[in-house]
Amino acid sequence: MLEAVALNAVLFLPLAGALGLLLVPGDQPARVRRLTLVVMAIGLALTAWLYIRYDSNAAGLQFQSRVPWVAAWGVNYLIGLDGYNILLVMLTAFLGPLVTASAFTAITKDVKLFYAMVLLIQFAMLGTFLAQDLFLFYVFWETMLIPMFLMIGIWGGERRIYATIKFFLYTAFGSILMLAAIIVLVVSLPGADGRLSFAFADLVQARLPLPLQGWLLAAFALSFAIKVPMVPLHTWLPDAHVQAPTAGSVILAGVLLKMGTYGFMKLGFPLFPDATQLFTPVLMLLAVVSIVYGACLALVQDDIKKIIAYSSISHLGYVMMGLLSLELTGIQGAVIQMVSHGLVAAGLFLMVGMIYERCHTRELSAYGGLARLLPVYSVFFMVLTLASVGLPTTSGFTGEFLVLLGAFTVAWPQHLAGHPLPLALAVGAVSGIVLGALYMLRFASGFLFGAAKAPQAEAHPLADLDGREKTILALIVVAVFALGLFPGEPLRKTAIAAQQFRQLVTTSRLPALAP
Amino acid sequence: MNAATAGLAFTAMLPEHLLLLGMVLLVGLEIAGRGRRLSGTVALACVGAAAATAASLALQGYSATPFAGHFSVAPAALLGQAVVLALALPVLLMARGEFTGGEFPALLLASLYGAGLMQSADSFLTLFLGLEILSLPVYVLVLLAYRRPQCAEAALKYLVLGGAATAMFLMGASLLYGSAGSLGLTPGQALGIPSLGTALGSGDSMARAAAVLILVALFMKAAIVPFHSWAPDAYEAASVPVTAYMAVVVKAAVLLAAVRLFGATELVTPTFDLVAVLPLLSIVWGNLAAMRQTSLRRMVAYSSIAHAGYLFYALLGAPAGRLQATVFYLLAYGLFNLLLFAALPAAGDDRERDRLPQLQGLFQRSPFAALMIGMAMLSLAGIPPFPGFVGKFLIFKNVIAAGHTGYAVLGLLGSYLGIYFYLRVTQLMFMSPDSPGQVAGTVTVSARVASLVCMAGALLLLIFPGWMLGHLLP
Amino acid sequence: MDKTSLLLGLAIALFVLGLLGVIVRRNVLVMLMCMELMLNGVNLSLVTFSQQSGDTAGAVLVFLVFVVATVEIALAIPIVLLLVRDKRTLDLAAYGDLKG
Amino acid sequence: MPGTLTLIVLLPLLGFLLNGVLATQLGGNRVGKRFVTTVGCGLPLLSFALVLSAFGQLQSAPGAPLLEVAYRWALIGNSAFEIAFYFDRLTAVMALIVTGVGSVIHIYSVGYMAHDKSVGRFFAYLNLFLFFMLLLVLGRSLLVLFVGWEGVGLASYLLIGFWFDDLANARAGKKAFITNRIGDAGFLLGMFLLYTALGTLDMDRINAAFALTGGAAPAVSASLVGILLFIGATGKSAQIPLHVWLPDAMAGPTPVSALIHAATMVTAGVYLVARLSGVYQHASEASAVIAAVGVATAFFAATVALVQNDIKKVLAYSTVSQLGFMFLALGVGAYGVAIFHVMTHAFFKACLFLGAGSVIHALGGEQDLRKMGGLARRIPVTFVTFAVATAAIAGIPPLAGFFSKDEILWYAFASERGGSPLLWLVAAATALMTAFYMTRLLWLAFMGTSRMSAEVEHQVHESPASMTAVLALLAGLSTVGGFIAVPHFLEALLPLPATQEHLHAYETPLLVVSVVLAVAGAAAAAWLFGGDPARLRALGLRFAGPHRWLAGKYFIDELYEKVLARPLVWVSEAVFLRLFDRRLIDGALDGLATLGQRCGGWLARLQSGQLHAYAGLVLVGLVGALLWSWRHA
Repeated sequence: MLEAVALNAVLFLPLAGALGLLLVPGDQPARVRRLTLVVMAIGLALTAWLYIRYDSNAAGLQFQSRVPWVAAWGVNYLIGLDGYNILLVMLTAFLGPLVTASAFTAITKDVKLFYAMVLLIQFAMLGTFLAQDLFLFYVFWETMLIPMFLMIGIWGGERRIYATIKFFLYTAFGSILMLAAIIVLVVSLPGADGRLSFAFADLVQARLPLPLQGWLLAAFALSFAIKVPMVPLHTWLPDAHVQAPTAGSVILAGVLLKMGTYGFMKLGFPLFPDATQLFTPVLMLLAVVSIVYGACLALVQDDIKKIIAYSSISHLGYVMMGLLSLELTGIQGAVIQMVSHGLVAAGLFLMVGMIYERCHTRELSAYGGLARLLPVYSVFFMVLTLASVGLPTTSGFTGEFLVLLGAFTVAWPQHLAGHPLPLALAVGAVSGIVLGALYMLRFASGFLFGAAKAPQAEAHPLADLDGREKTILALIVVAVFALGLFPGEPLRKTAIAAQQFRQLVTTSRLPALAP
Repeated sequence: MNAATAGLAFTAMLPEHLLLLGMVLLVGLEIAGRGRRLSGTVALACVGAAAATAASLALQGYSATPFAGHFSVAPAALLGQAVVLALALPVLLMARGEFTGGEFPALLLASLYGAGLMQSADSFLTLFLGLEILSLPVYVLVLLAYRRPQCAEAALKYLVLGGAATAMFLMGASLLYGSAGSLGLTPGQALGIPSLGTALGSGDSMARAAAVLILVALFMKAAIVPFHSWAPDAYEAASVPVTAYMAVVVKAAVLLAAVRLFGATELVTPTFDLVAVLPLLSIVWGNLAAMRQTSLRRMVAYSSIAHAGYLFYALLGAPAGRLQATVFYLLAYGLFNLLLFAALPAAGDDRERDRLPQLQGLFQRSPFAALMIGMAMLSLAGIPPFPGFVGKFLIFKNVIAAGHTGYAVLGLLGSYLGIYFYLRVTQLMFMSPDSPGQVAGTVTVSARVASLVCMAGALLLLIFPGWMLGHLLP
Repeated sequence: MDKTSLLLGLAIALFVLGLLGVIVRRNVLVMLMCMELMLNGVNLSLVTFSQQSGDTAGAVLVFLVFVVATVEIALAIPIVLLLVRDKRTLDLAAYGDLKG
Repeated sequence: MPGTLTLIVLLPLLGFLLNGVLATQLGGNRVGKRFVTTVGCGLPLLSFALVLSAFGQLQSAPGAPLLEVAYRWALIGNSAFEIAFYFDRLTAVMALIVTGVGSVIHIYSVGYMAHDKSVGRFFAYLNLFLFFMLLLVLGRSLLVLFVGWEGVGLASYLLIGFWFDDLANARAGKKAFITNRIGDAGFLLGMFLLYTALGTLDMDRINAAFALTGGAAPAVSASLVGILLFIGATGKSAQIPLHVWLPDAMAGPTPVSALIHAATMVTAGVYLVARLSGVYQHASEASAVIAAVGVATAFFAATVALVQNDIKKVLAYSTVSQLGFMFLALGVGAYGVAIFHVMTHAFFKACLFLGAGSVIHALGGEQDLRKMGGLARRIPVTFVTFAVATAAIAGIPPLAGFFSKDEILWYAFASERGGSPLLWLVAAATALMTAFYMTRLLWLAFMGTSRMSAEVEHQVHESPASMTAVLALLAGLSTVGGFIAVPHFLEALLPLPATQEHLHAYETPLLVVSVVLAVAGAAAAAWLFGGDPARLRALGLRFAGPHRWLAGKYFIDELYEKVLARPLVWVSEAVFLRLFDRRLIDGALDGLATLGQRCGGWLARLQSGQLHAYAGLVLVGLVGALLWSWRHA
């Protein structure tokens, strides 16, 4: 009971904070920052407590609360924790304070509005993960666009308007079709008493004919694939990342992209198992293409933010791969990979932001030998780079290893059975680890090593990380290693969900033939 | 007629009576030369009272038939009336800065009287009466704040095309009269008009022509492509409150009347095609044409054309859900449209006021206005969590439930086209630097009140959509 | 053909004539007259039907139409005056400032 | 005692953390050089001691390997991934080499890096390397082995680029890491294949599974697995075609070259194959491939080593060549012999590298043989030890190299599992060249007249005792190491292959031949480089063409650059980025956007402001509607 209250608190604290900011006079940015940080910290504490209280051996929703919202359509305010969302909620709550703290010095314009936006995004993201009702989910899913739109557009770089409108229109297009699909889905299966229901639990019982499933999945998949993003729907990401302020990039890479993969895992595939089985080769192919394509593009960027942006495309390709393997190892690996990428990419973007604050340029070629100029910075950067490369003992390895193992264990028997495609794809995905090393080390070597040079360094000598920055990064690094060395506990928390997912997707749910 | 009927007539028409009272008072005040100070208040009071009465009657489930065959009130009708009247309140509020003196309120009340009458009309006679009482004052209103010659031009265009619409409506009515032998909308039933209903589906080409004429007349009043041309011009030239009134109240009245007209009849081809294709067309047309506008009111005109499209989509759904969807959508759409106009900061002259560049960096000058307008834009664009989304969801849900998925998807895609220009306004206000030339446009107190009223209503819709819909269920 | 349909035909003819007039005539006043013509067509059909069906409502409506027509003209004339004062012409083509 | 194995692994990690945090900028250089060196050398020595104790345990209970489960890494479904340590004789040998040679090289580094300002970082890295190397050696499951496998790659990356101010060093490190990654991809696939087939990654179980079924039953062919894992080995152990990184790796400090790129890390591939001998015994094709690649690498590298002028480059290629020998042994099934050679090679090659380091140290960083000569008298200890090690690698009896190499040659000739005279021939030729180029090296560096510049000349000095002592120790080991009968010691674990009966007669002659070859090679070199330079010049002119090829290392780097690197970048840049992303996708989207704008403008123009036009629209609409309604009459 208490937990349920806490969960609601976790969800609504950011909103309350955003409203609370209205009361703070605008000319006191310090108080605004402090208030936001406090709110985020409390949220993190509560989430951590819930994470501990979460019972790994119990199936289904925990700490759930349900309030009728639009009774007329059977829409409920229904939230709860389960194996699908717990890690992501934890991740979101974890990144919240870091994002807040990271912007203390970076953002000086309209501070109040900025933190209001940060809090609103936090609220919307948590809501998206916690929602167990399709309508609620969609509302949160869309709501999140607005503050992000403003954040990129107001505090972004020089081409921010183009980037933010591109981001909004891209995602909104997917959402529109998803909305149509949602309505069709819900309307096409009224409950026993003819009432509609939007609850996931009811919807995953749906039995739909294959063509319908196909169309609906296509609509959902479009929306999710844009968010992930999967090639060829990815072109909004580099622009958005490059133009967004650091905090924006961190939120984007850290959590927002996961919403796509989460959507696939929670809704897309379980709702339409037969269609999923049908589309798997295509999606698998796209996933592998994303892995390779993203890596290749990251290889030829000179803008350090773009490198990380494209690397995100590549890394999320692994997630899709793991989910599509429909095999426990792969699925669990995918979940870990989501969190891992959330931590690593967020950390890298934070570090880019830190260097950008000092040197005001993002051109890789403008830097060199930072290991001399900023030794401490370089240590953290190297660690995160290696995590992104997926070196063992870091979270990146846990994710990629399990994903690839899962994909392979599925692909090999099929290969023996005479279907070479999956195996080819798995092998292609493995090639991603080489490319990953290529672009990340190109990045790191050019960045940290060689003759020391940094823009405007001669003007005012670079100061190495201060306490605040060290703390932020240290937290991330600790999390990265924790997930790399001791993934057992998180895996246990998600185990049941993974089994449910596989069971849902692998059992056909075509309508029973009328006798 | 005996006392009973008289009493009946009194209660049933209480809202109308209140409006009438208001008009009389206003005229009196004008004569007494006190209009300048009091008229606004009086008007507000009367309209408020009328709205409240209508609402309370509706909630009591009151229904009566004071004039059989011509005029009868039912909860649904009363509710519609209440909504229309309520939506007029912010208009009056925001007009206080624009118009001093009693003409504006008086005309507004007159027009509202007509709007109210339409909701309870049982015969084409009453309906026609209501329609004209609704429209004629608006022609004057467009002209009222005569700031530039274009006002007259706009008024003329509006009047001529409106007149044509009236004529078509009458022609249709008379043809139906011929085929049905009566002007009644509802011989017998509580709702709906077999005369029109049958005519829509009947093989008799004359009856069909009649139905089409009436439909076209409605389309014209609601500005559906290709009968929309008057709207952008009229909206642009009219002063802001009048534009708001036309965009919100007039549309609401017409749409509700349309719902009443179609009553319980399922639409069938060919009428179905008309009601599906032309609104779809105006959704796309309106949203596309709005992209390039530089005048806010003109942009709103086009957006309102698109919204008229969504509203007529509601007719594609099952009859049972139409009223609910329409009323909810009208509320969401109306409130935020009014919010937009109420929050629009004043400027040197009326023309400058709504030039889009004027909004550049508005957030820096007056955050309040910027936030209000921003929310209005996003809600009109139908982005969650704003009520505009719930309204759209409701309409398209009904359409899909009625099995017209194709049209629904097309409509949604059409609405996607609209997102861009709403975003553009937001972007201008928040993301563009504040150009030094701008005067810090002030928002009058009453306008602020108006916007706050709208905001309050919007929040109700936002947080308790279920409660609202619960009361809209027939 | 009987009287009813004859009258009806005439009424419709008037209506269409008026409509066409509204569209093609360039002179504002003539245009307004054409509007009246449309309304007259309506009136004719109304009386025809009401007399045919022996129902008075139609006839009543006719009177209302008269009123409305008058009001419309009463509104239109000052508007036209304003326009003429501004543009010094009755030609509709001149009244095209609002567009786009 | 319990926890020994875990402790063995963790101690170096502790050293890494201590030095890495306290002795670097990270912790603000809290501690002095004394602390650094104490921790840096002490902990490896400690774990060496622990290895000895574990070894004792093992011997006390023969046959029974020690097993320690540290913790369960992950449990998925009902398959558990455990971090477990496994200690049998093979592990023992490797662990002893790693910790033993590792420790002495640490000690050597104290003197060698004395003047480097970031010595803390250096020792941190070295300890990190030891940690991962021990993980690799002690790991029971392929997973743990892989963790170590990648980890040593990381350590080598960091150490090669230790002096990162010169981008070239960083590049060399990057090259090493990425080349290894290519191998690792193969490794991963092999690992996945094994897991899919057997459901476990514990190597003892895997061996058992194959042994149980004679390699037939498991759902996967041993050779496929073998090849895939061998790809990983080629990366780590610098075999063709992934050998390109090792010579460049010499950019790192010399102790690093000695420890990582000669004694330990590069032999990980050999260890892997030996450890999975259970699989390879049933993978004849894979074994054949290994033998072929091994002998080819050995030969090829030796030819290149003939003409190199950089003292460390010569040693690097000789390392590649020696690794080739080891793989040859593995290929013909003589796993124990390969490990034997790993050990002896660790001794003498470490000695050689450290000697070279001492030379470089003495010459203040000079590595070019052409600028040396006549050092014998100036730095006698270094010279003597270096000479001993040279003799050892050249295969002069009774030094260590002689025994291991001779056994390899014998099995290459006579093993029933793929041995053939051809293999022997190539290997023998390689042995000859080995003797030749090593003597050349010795001669150019220490004999003859000095070719040093004056200022170098007068600051030449013998290295401190901490270094020379290590040299002496290693020289000693290279002398007597051959008498440690490793193959016999491992016999139970890695049975030696049977030899073909009818060839037994050749055993003694071949032995003689190989000794003759060694001596001949050495003599030739001495004759060529000891005598007057004219001879050399004439030879150089005669074989100008081949010389260019050898000096250019067969231009393999250039080939890779042209065939792999450039095309990849081109495709990414021109095709993916410019064509797909910018032109096709974004182009299409922007196109749609402008289209929408256009339509907007067009529609706005339709709004002409003419009442007639409006009325016309109305009429069109009306008539259209009417017609439509009548169409359905």
